[in-house]
Amino acid sequence: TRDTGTTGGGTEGGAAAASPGITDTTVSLGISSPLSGATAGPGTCSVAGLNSYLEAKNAAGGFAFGDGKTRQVTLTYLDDAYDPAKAVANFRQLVNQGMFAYVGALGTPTNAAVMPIANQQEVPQVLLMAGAGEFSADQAANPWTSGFVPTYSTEGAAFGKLLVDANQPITVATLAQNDDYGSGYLDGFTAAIEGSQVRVVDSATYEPTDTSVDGQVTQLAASGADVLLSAVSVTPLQVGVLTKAQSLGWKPRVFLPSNTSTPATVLQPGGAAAYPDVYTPAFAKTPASPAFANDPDVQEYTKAFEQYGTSITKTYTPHCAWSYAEGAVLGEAFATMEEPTRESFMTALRGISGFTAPLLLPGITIDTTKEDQAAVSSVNLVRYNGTGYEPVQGY
Amino acid sequence: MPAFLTAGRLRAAAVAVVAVVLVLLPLVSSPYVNYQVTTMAVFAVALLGLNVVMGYAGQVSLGQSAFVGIGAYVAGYGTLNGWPVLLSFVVACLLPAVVGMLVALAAARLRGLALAMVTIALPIVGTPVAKRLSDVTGGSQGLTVSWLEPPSWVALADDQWRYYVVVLIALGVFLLTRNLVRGRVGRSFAIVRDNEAVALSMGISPYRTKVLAFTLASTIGGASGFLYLAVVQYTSPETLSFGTSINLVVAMVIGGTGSLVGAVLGAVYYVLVPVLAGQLDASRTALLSGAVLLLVLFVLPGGLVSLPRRVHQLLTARRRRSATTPPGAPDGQAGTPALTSDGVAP
Amino acid sequence: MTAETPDLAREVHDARWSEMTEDARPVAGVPALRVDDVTLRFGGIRVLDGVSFDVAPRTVFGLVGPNGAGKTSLFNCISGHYRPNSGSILLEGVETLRAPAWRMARLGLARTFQHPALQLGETVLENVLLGAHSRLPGGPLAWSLRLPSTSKAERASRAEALELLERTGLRWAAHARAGELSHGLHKAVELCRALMSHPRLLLLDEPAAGLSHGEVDRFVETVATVRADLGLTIVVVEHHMGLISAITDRVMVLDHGAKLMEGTAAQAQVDPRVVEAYLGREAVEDEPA
Amino acid sequence: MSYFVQLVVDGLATGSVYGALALAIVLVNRSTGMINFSQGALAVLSTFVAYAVVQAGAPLLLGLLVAVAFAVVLGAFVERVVVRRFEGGDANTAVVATIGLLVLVSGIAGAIWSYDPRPFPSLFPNATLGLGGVFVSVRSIGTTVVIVAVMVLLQLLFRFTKLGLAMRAVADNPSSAALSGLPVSRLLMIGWGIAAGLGAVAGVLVAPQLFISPTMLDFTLVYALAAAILGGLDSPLGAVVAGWFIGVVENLAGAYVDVIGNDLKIAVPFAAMIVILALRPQGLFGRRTVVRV
Amino acid sequence: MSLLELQDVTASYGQGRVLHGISLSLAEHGATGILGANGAGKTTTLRAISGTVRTTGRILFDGRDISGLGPDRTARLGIAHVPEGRGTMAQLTVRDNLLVGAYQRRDRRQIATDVDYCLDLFPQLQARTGSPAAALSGGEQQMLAVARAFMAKPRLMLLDEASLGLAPSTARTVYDAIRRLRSETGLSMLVVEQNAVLAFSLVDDVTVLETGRVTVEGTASELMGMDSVRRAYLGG
Ligand SMILES: Nc1ncnc2c1ncn2[C@@H]1O[C@H](COP(=O)(O)OP(=O)(O)OP(=O)(O)O)[C@@H](O)[C@H]1O
Ligand SMILES: Nc1ncnc2c1ncn2[C@@H]1O[C@H](COP(=O)(O)OP(=O)(O)OP(=O)(O)O)[C@@H](O)[C@H]1O
Ligand SMILES: [Mg+2]
Ligand SMILES: [Mg+2]
Repeated sequence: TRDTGTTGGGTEGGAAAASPGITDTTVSLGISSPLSGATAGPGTCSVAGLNSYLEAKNAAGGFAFGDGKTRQVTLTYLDDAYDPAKAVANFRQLVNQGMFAYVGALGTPTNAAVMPIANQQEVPQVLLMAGAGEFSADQAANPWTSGFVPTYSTEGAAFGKLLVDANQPITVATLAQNDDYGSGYLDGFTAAIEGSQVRVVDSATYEPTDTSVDGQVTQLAASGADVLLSAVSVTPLQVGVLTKAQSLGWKPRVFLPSNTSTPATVLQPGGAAAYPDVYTPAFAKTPASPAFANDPDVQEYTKAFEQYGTSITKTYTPHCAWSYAEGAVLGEAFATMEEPTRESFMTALRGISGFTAPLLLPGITIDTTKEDQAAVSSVNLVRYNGTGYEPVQGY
Repeated sequence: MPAFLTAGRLRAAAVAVVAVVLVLLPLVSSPYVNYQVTTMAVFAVALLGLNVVMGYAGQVSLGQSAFVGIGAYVAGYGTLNGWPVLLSFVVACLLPAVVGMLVALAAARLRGLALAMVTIALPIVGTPVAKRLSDVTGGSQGLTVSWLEPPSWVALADDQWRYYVVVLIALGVFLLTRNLVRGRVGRSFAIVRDNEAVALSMGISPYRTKVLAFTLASTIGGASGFLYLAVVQYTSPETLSFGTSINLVVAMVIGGTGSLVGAVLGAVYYVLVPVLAGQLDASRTALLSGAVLLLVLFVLPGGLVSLPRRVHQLLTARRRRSATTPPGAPDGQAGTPALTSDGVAP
Repeated sequence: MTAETPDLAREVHDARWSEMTEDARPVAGVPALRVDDVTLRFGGIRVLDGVSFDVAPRTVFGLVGPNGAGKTSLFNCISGHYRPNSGSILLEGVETLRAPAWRMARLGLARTFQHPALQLGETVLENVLLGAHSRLPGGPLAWSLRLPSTSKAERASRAEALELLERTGLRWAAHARAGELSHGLHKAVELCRALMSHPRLLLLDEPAAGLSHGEVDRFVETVATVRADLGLTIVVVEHHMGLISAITDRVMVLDHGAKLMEGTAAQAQVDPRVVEAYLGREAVEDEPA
Repeated sequence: MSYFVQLVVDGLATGSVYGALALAIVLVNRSTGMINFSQGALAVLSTFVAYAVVQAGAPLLLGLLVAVAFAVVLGAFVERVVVRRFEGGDANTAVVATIGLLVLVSGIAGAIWSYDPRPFPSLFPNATLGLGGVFVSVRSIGTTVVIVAVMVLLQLLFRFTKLGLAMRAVADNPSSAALSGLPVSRLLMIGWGIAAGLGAVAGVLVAPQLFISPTMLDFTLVYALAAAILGGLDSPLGAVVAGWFIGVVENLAGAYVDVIGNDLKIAVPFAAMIVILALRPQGLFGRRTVVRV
Repeated sequence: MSLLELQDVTASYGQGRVLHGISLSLAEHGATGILGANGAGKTTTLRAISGTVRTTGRILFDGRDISGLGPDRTARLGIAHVPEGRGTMAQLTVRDNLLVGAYQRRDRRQIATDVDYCLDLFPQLQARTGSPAAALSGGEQQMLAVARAFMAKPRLMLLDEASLGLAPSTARTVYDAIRRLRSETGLSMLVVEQNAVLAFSLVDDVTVLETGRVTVEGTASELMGMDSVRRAYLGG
C-alpha cells in the first residue's frame, strides 16, 4: 500500500526533479472560487482578471522563467459555491490532475479549509483573494500559503490613522458584516485609534444574508456620529446604507471598504454626493472610471479582459482588476525561480519587493518579503469627488 | 412474481460485489478518489438520517444540515481539547439528538409545512449562533483540525485509514437503521406518514413517533457531522447553512425517498454532479446541475433507485404499445388511476 | 380542543394522564362498553345529544340510523378520535375519556373506518401487520439491534396475519399492493388489521357497504366465528338491515344525535318511529332479508 | 418615540418585500396545491427581461409590461413542460423539482447576465417623505400600495370568480375536478402563469432596493415562505400581513433587545411563528383544513 | 342508434389487465345495470368510459370514439361519473361543490334553481351548505357526489354504487330522483349497484361481469327469472 498521502509534495528525488504540473514548456495553475451563488460576483472576477492576464501573456509568447525556459501557463478553475467541503474537493481534484500551484482563490472559509491540506501536501496556495489575517499572519506555520489583497485590518487601520491625525474629538459609528471581514476592519480600526480623541459611539452588525440594513442604519443614525465606518461587503446593502442614512437626515463622513466603493455601482446609485466626504482605501485603478480612460495599464487590461475575461463574467467588481495585477505578480515570481519546483517557486514568490504591478495606483508596490502581511500591504486613502476618486489631503 | 425473485438474486449478487469493491478500492485508487468516496459515505449517512424523518416518517425537515454542523463542531471541539475519539463520536451524536428532540417536542404537534417552517429555523438561526459562540466554534473562520492519522501499527496512508474508519461507521449506521425501518417501528413511521387517525387507532402516538423520528434523524445527522470533520478536517457556519439542507433534501429525493440504497445513490449524486459540472464548464455549474436534477427526476420520478423498475416498465410498455394513456391518469409509475384518490384527505 | 383535528384532541392530555391497567379482564356484570350521556358539538351543530347505552360482554350491538345521525361520531368518541363535550365512556368499567386516543388499542379496543383507510402503497400483509403494533414487544433500540425477542414476535405475527387473511378469503392478495384491490375488499383487509390487535371490543363502521351479496354472507360467517373464538364484543354500524338482523343481539337507533329506540333488530324494523325516520314506508318488502 | 416609529416603518417596508413574493407563493399553492421554490428565480428572470428592455432605452413601465407578459408565458410553459410530470405524484418530489427549476433558472440568468448585483431603476421617484422625525422613502410606499392592491385583487379572484372557484377545486382534488369537466391542465397552467406574472411585478418592485442579480431573491424566498405559511397558505391577506409582522418584529428585536442583537434578530420572528402556528396550525388567516375520521 | 357502445374494450392498471374485451351497448334514454362480485371489473368499466384508466378497443359515444379522451373531455361531452369512494372536493363548501358540478353549464339562473332542487332533495345537505365537504358524514358525502352529477345535466350518467352508505329511505330517495330525472331529461345511465333490488327497480337491461368478462346479458325481467342470478345477487 501507498506509504504517503502526499502525491503532490514533489520533495522526493531531490530538488532538481521537476514538481508535478510543470514541464519545460508549460506550467498548470489551479483556482477554486465561488462561480455561482451569492458571492459569485467577486468569485468570477477573481478568475476572470487572472485568466485575462495569463492568457494575454501566453498569446504574447508566454512567461519567461528564471531557469531560462519560456512556458505557457494554463489556469484550471473550478466552482466551490463558497462551500468549504467543495473547495477541499476541488483542491484535491486539481492536485490529482497535476496542478503546480493553487492561486488567487477567493473566500475565507473555503481557503481556511484548504490551507492545512495545502501545507501538509506542500502545494503552494498563494496570492489569495481573501483579506483575512490568518492567510498572511503566520508564515512559519503555513509556509505554503500567502495572501494578495491587503488584510481587512490594514484597511481599517488606514481609516483610523486618518482620523487620529486630524487630532480633534471625533465620534464614530460602525456597521460591520458579522464575520472575519467585518471584525477585521473593526480590529484594525480600533487598534489605530487606541488612546486618541476618536471614539466609537455606536456600532451594529448585519448578516450577509440580510435583505436590508435600514434597521441598523436607523439605529446608528440615532447616535448622530460624525463618521460612519461602513464595513459592508454586499453591494446592494452598501447602497442601502448610503441612501438610508441621508434619507434620515444623517450626513456623516463615510468610510467605505475597497470592494464596495465602485463609483458606478455603489456611489452614484447611493447618492454619495450628498455626504460631506466619502473615503475609501484604494490600491488599484478603476478601469471604468473616466480618470483612467487613457491609462496604458487600463487599456491593456480592457483589451485582455474583452478577449479572455468576458466568457467568465460580464459584471465588474474590483477583484477583476486585482486578480489581473495578481497575474503579473505570478509572472514576476516565475521570472526569478531557478528550478521547476514548488520550493523554488515559493522562494521566488516570497522574495518580491518594490514590484509595481499593472493597475496598481502610484505609490503602491508589491512586497512579499514582509512577515504577516499580504502581497499588497499598503493602501492609499482616496476621496470621492462626485465622479471618481482623488487623493486625500487629510480629514 | 418471478421478476421479484430474480431481483432478489440480483440484489444478493450486487451486495457481494459491492462489499469486495469497498474493501479493495482504497488500496488501488488515488487519494483523491478515496477522498471523494469517503465524502460520499459521509453524505450517505446524512441523507439516511433525513430519510428516516422525511422518507419513512413523512415529516418534511429542512434543518438536517444543522445537525450535521453541530456534530462536526462537537467532533472538532473534542479533538482540539484532546478528548478520546470515541467520546467525541458519542457526544457528536448525542448533542444533536438532544437539540433535535427538544425542537421536535416543541414542534411535532404541527404538521406538514408548518413543521417544515420550524425546521427551516434551525439552519437560519444556527448560522449566526455558531458565529456568536466563536470561542467554541472558531466563529466565521471555522475550526481547522488535523486528526485521525493512522495509528503507527497500520501501514496505511491517511486517506486510506480515514476511508476505512468512515465507511465502517457508515455501514454500522446503515445496518441499525435498516433493521429499524423494517418491522414494528418502520410500520409506525409509515402509518404516521400516511394517516394519523389510523395510527391513533393502532395504538401509535403520532406525536411521540414524530419526536422519535426527528431525534433519530438528528442523531444520525450528528454522526455524519463527525464523519464530515474526519474527512474535510474543517468546519464552519457554512456547513450548517440553509443551502446545505436544501441540497440534502434534493439529494435524498434524487436518490429515492424512503429507501436505504436511495440514500447512497443520493450521496453519489451529491458528490459527483458538481465535479461533472465543473468538468463541463466551471462557470456554468448552476445551470448544468439544475438541468441534470430535472432530467433525472423527469426520467425517474421515483429517484435513482427506481431505475431498474422504470426500465422494466418501459420494456413492458413497449410491448403494449397500443394501449392509450388518458391524460387524466398519471402514466404508469404508480399504476393507480387518478380516481382512487378521493376527496377526504386523511 | 379542536374537533377538526380530533386526533390531537386527546393527545394533549398525554402528560397528565396516569397509567391505567391495560389488561382489565371483563368482570361479571360490568358492561364491556358503557356510554353515558355523551354529548358532542361542532360549532353550532349538536352531533350527539346525551346518548347512553350499555353493551354486554361477548354480544353484538347494532347501531343504526339515518345519514348524519351521529353513528360514526359516536364511534370516534369511543375510540378517542373525538372528545365529547360532556358525558363519560367506560371500557370494562374503566373511564377512558381522559386517556390519550392512542392508548385505546392497549385497552383492548379496535375499530374499522367507514371509509376504508388502508396504506394503498403497502402490501395487504403489511397493512394487516400494522394491527399488531400494540402487541409487539420492544422499542426502537431493541428493533434496530434485531434482538431475538423482536424477530420471534415478528415471525409469529406474520404467520397470524396470513392465517387471518386465509379466513377472510384474502390469502391470495397478501402480497399485492392494497391499492390494487377492488374497493369492496378493502373492508375485509381493515377487519383483519383490526383483529390483529387481539381486541376485546371491536367497532365496525359499515363493514358490509359495497360488499356483493356473496361477500356479505361470508362476512356474517367470519363475524360469527371470530366472535366465538376470540370472545369478542362487537358494536356494528350498518345500513344493511339484512346483516343487522342476522348478527346483532341488540340494536340502538340513533336520530339527529339522540337515541330513538333500543331493542332487538326485529323490534326496530317494525317500530313506526324507525320506519318513519330511517327505513321509509315501503321498507319491509324490498329489503333483502 | 420617533425612533421607534422609524424602526416600525422600516420594518413594514422590508415586510412588503417579503409579502410581495409570498403572494405569488400563495397563489400557486391556492391554484395547484404546490409549494414553488422556483417562484423567486422565475421572478428574477422576468425582472432581468425588464432590465434588458430598459437597457435598450425603453421606459421602465414598458419593461414591466414586457416582463409580466414574459413571466405569464414562462410560468405556464414551466408548468406544462416540467411541473406537469410531478403533479399527483409524491409531494416531496414535486417540491424538489421546483428546487431544480430554481437552480436551473438562476443558472440561466447567471450565464446571461453574470452574478454581480446591478442597479435597477425604480418605478417611483427616489424621494423621501418625512413627518415628525419619521422618514419613509416614496419607493417603499409605492411598493406597499401596489402589493396591497394585488392582494385585494387576489382575494376577489378566489372568493368571487368562477375561475377562482375552478382553481380551488383543481388544487383540492384534480381528479374529481376533471370528472366535473374542469380543464384541469389548462387551469394549472393559468395558475402558474398568473403567479409568475405576479412574481415579475414583485421582482420589478424590489429590484431597486435589492439590486438585480440571479440570486436577488434567494434569501428573500425563506422569509417569503415563512410569511406565506404564517399568514395561512391559502390567504393572500395573511401573506402580506405576516410579511409585515416578520419585518417589524425583526427590526424591533434587533434594535431593542441587546442580547439578541442584529445577528440573532431573525430568530425572533421564527420563534413567534412557532408559537402562533402551535395555536393556529392553519396560520393567521388560513382556513383550517377539515380532516374527517 | 345506441348512445354508448363498448366494442371489445380491455383495461389495465400498470401491468395488470383487468378487463378482457368487454362489449356492451346502451340505447338513448336507456338504463343498464352492471352486476358482479367484488373485483369483477364494474368500476373499471365505468372508468374506461370516463377515461380514467388505460384502455384498448373502441368506446363510441354518440358514434364518436372517445377512448383515451380523459375525464375532463368526456365530462364536457355530457358524461357524468359518480365515482366509487365519493370524490368530493374536501375543503370546498357543499355549495361550491355543487357549483363546480355545474362548471360547464352557462345558464346561470337555471343553475341556482338546480342547486335549490338538490338541497331540497337532500335535507341533510341543506343545513350544511356552508361547511366543507370533508366535514360531512359518509352518507352525506355520497349524497353530495350524486347531487354534483345532477348539477352537470349530463346525457349519460355513470353511477358507481350511488347508494353506498345511504340509509334505506335515502337510497330510495336517490333512485326515485334519478328515475324522475331520466323521465324528465331523458338521460341514459349505466348503474353499478350492489343493492340489486334497487338496481332492478331502475334499469331495463342488466349485464353481469365476472373477472373482467361479460357472462350474462339480458333485460331486467329476464335476469330476475334466472335463479342463478337471484341466488347470487338477490339472495332469494
Ligand atoms: N369533524 C367534523 N366537523 C364538522 N362536522 C362534523 C364533523 N364530524 C361529524 N360532523 C357532523 O356530524 C354529523 C354526524 O356525522 P356522522 O359521520 O357521525 O354521521 P353518521 O351517523 O355516521 O352518518 P352516515 O350514516 O352517513 O355515516 C354530520 O352532520 C356531520 O356533518
Ligand atoms: N388501482 C389498481 N391497480 C391495480 N389493480 C386494480 C386497481 N384497481 C382495481 N384493480 C383490480 O381490477 C379488478 C377490478 O377492479 P374493480 O374496482 O373494477 O372491481 P369492482 O367490480 O368495482 O369491485 P367492487 O365491487 O369491489 O368495487 C380487481 O381485480 C382489482 O384487483
Ligand atoms: Mg358514518
Ligand atoms: Mg367498484
